[in-house]
Amino acid sequence: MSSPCRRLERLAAAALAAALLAGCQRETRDFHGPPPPSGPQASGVSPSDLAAGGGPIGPPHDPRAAIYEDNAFHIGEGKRYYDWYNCYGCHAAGGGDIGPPLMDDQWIYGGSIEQIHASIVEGRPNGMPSFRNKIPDDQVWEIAAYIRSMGGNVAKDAAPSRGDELQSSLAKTQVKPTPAKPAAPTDQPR
Amino acid sequence: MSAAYPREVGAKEAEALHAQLDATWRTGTGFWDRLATVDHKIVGRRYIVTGFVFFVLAGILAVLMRLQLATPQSGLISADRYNQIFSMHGTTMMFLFAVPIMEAMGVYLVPLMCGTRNIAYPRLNAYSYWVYLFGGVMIWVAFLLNVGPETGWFSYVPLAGPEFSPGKRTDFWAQMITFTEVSALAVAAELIATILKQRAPGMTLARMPLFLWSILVTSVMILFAMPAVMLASSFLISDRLIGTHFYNPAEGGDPLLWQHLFWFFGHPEVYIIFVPALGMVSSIVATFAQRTIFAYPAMVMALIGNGLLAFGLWVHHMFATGLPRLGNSFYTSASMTIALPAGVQIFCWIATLWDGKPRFKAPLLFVLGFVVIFVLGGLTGVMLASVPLDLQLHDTYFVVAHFHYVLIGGAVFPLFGGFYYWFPKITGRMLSEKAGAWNFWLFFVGFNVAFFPMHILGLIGMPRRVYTYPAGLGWELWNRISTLGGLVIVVSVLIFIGNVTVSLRRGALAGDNPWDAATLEWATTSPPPSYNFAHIPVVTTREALWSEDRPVMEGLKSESREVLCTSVLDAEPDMRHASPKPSLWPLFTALATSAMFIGSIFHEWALVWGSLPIVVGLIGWLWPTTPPKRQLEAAT
Amino acid sequence: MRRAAAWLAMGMAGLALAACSGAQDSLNPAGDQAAHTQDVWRLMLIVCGAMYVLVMAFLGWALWRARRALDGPPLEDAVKSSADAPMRNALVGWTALIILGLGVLAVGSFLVDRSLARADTKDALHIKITGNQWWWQVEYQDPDPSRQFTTANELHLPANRPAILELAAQDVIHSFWIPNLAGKEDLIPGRTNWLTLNPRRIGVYRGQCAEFCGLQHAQMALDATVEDPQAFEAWRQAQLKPAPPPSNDAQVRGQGVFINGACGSCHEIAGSDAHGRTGPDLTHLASRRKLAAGALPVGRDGLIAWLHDPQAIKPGNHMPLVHMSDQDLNDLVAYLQSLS
Amino acid sequence: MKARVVGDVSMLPDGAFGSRTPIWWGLICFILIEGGGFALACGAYFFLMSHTEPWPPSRFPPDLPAGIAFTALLLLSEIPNVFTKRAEKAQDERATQLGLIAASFVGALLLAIRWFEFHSLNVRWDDNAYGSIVWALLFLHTVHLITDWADTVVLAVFTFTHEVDTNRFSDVADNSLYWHFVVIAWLPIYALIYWVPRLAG
Repeated sequence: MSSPCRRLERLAAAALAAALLAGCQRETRDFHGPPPPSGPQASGVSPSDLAAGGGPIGPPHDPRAAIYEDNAFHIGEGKRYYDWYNCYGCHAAGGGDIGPPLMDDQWIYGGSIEQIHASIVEGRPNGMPSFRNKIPDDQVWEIAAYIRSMGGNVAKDAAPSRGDELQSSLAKTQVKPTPAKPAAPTDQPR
Repeated sequence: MSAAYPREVGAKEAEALHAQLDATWRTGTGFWDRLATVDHKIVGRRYIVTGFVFFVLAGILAVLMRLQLATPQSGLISADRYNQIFSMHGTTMMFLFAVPIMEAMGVYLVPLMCGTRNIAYPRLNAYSYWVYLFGGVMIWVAFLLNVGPETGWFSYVPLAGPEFSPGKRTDFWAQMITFTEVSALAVAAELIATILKQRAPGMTLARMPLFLWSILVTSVMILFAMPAVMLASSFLISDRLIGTHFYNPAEGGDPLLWQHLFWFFGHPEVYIIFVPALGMVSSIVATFAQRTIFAYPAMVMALIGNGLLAFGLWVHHMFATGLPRLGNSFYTSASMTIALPAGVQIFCWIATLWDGKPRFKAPLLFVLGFVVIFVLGGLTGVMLASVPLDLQLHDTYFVVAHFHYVLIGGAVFPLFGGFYYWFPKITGRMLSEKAGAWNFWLFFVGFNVAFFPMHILGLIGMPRRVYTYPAGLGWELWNRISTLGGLVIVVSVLIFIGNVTVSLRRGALAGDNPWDAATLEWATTSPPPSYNFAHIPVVTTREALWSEDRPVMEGLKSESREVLCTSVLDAEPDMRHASPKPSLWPLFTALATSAMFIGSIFHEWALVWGSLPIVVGLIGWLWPTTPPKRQLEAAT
Repeated sequence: MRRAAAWLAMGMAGLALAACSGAQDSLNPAGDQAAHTQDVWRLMLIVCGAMYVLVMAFLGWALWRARRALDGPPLEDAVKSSADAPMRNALVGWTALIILGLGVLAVGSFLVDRSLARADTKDALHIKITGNQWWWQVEYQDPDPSRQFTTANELHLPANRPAILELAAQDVIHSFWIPNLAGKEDLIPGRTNWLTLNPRRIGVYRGQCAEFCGLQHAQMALDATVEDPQAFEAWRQAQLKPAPPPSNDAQVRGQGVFINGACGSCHEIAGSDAHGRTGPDLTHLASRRKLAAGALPVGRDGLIAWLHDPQAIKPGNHMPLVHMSDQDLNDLVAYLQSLS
Repeated sequence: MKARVVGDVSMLPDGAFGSRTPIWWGLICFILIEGGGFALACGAYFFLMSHTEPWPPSRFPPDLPAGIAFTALLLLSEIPNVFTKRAEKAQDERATQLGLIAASFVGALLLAIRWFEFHSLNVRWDDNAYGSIVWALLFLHTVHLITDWADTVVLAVFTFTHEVDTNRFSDVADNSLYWHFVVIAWLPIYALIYWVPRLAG
């Protein structure tokens, strides 16, 4: 009697701890961000380190990434800044326009959050400007986290849902990016 | 069976009957027996205790808020935490304490007052308790995991919508609504059916105690009010989860749709909390004045009037949203009109006391406190009904003061009175009168010290729901006084908890009817036996126990569970009805329901696969007890 | 009972006391709307106060009488009493009194509401106010585009000239409320609301968002300066001009920090290369009284504190923490202080 | 005080029909709750409609055939329903079984047609508020349809495996009553989904 009981207890404790961790990680509101790393690697890699289409040699794993990557609040903030800094202008709502699409699985310069962060900070050849010093670092991380969510690369319970805007500009973070609308019997202009 | 009536029941016969009935109705003492019980007294007791625990938890949050606001620019609690705390305070008080505990009092008392052996649909009753418990635990666990609601108990969109409330915090809130509404609706249906169909023979509608009337009115209000919030929160969660646009103005939705739906529920909600308290006040006043309530028909009309009018004034929560002016004036008049039934009832209670011989025991003290506080809260409510004045006072601390006067004064004071009044019935022991007096006076003084200054704060410009405020606006002193008052209330509630703990073991034995009350719950022993009444009481006057004659009826089965059904208006005996046995299926179904609700926070398809175990549970639960055919054939 | 009366008296005293202080105070009206509302308040206080006293008196009498009845003989009949008939008449009277009281209040309230609806709007100023999490954008409208200008978190109004406010929201619901001038009106996404002000008394009043709007709802204030028409006109002329160019080295460097750094992405300073639209317009920042929607005073200390760590002062707001050297910070503050 | 027995209730029946039973009152409560929910959802429809021009925003109202087929069959389903109800009243076991089986089949057919209805709405729930409320109305009604259909099936199975007494007949009667509600509630929803957009557009 006692041993299954204890096992149950242990299981419950483990589940609770897991939930606790997940809850804390996904829902923390950390307004300050981590202190900026000092030293030469703070600036990340220069564009010349990366060849277009080449493998993601990107920046090494960054401890700051974990703070932003699966955090609902930061991703939500990133969504806001994506709009405010007019990323829409080139990338539309993730579908791509002048700039490449962001919600598919193809990354020219790597799709990890560190690599996206580096792409924003450093800029990339063929039009992506450098936002170094233009967008504060915390916000770059938040934008990068949001961009990762566009392709469905973050936990579903942290990803943002629809925004309060026109549906046509909606990043379908919750829907697979295939045009899987059930075929309506009549054509409808949208 | 050709006994001549009337006849007396001998002692031996009574004893044998008791043994037989007890064997039929008793809840076993094993672990599973306790979980399977469908006894309305046990479920009601659990309900009351759970509700009280939530009251204490929400009270702790209130104290935290008061500590934060005691000084300007306090750094005690962060903005994010504070917003969660005030959201949880409101949510817990409204959804997990006030409505459930009022219904819980009904669950415990209504069958006893009706003179029946169990509530209607006892398994549904057990289920509703489990669902309520799981919902409450869910939201509190979420809160402790930093996933608590952060947009207030009213969760206005778009703030609570997908764009501005990222993560799962608001989803947990919206799903908590679903939990509590399911359980509240279930209990409302049980209470309505019990009151309409299971009253003791002779208890016509005109002889029904006012408490039963108030529970009946409340339950009907619940039926009509709760679907609105269910709908609103379903829309919200689908906006957040599957991208619908009910509240998205860019795609034809409207944030005001939420406000209309929410307040169509939210205003009656206040009366749903307050009307049962009126019933408690009537019970206590009649008993302690030793006089029947003055103008019973007026009281019944006033209760019904309360219930009807409550649905006509939700817009007065929305005066500042820019709705058409003429409509607003209509709601001003409608909102003021509700003062009429309240005023009539206040008059009738005071008149009853005036003409009676009141004994100033703890329950009556709380009722007197109720009158003093509630009338003030009602009058500030009249003030808020005025459009121009409301535009100044809306969403300020004046409103906070107003609704605490109405809800604590109007519902919590009677509830505490009710605790003191019915505690002997529930436990068989009296609460200490001396501790009761301390409890009352500290609560009364602490309450006024805590909440009266908030009127002033609101008038001099302090808005609600602020985690801090700047110095120099004249708010510091009043805030500090208010915090002090809050601490006094804490002491008072601690005294109550101590009183209960001690009295449970050492309180004086109560006897059947310690207060010499008139209603049927006092006709049986304290605490009542598992079957409530050995014989079904017959009622010939409104004050059943104040007449010398105590007629009863016999003939319900004692070897299986049966209750007597009577006709709706005149309570003529009509049929015997089998009452379900204990079962674990309600618990199982409640667990399955909870799994579905919580699952659907994370994935929309949980709604589909999560419903399958519920179906299994329901089939198991409702599977009729008539024997299978094969067995029957084999027997013959 | 007596205690309650004492509380009431104390409360009244408190109200009287409070009435002579605040810059954010509905009992200290500085405009027609607030004054009308105060009339309703007085009417309510008198009628409701009288009703309350009446109920308490009845309760007191009942208790006093009951104490004596305890010593008397027991009631012969709990159900019927000789007091029923007179009490019934009293109940009818009481009901009539309630109806009368409510009628007076409803009519009074309605009349005031009507007078608010008919406020004088001749020659009104048109101002558009947009609520943002957590600051106010204020646009002074004019048919002539060259006479339009934008500011944030402050409102200047000429005394005795009506102002019509057009209220909109950028993100969530906010509520515009300057208690000394008028009652509140919500700012709702997807809708436009209107509020008319008739400011009368010169002074600086404080307003605050009155609908819970998220993390920093508590720190979303604005100042309303009611001034004489000449002062207002002077202020308006100053606001219409672009920001003055930097006049010393520190200011020049500070402008560089502003434009080349992160600031210009969100803030506009007319006359410079900073054209961000998502944050408050800072063209004449130094002429304002408060910073960050009332969180800090404008001035060297306030600016330094704010720029040093906006998240410590208003956690969660959208002004980011920008790491910069002390030199840059000082230059930036020098530049911002020159924006008068 | 000794109890003074004045009467005996053992001769009363232990089962009854309709409003004499507590179950019936519970069902009425349930119908009131659900009916209230439907009414409010319809109110929300009009509320949203009053803000949107044109209605539907795409100018393409739902296609009619599936809706017409569903409505016609739903109305026809009252035939087995009323038949079953009469059979219960007469306590005719065989006829009750027959009626329940017929009702189960009609219910399954209705659910199949409902599938096509969802596909003929010409709008997705996440396109705009119009799509959201139309899907919500149809979804709400479908939930009721499934609930009562499942209840019918279980009852049908039960009449074959178990003894059928008055209480069971009474359950079947309540099931019929609930089906009336499902049918009646559909009519306004049908009008809102299929016809109001046509008339308003």
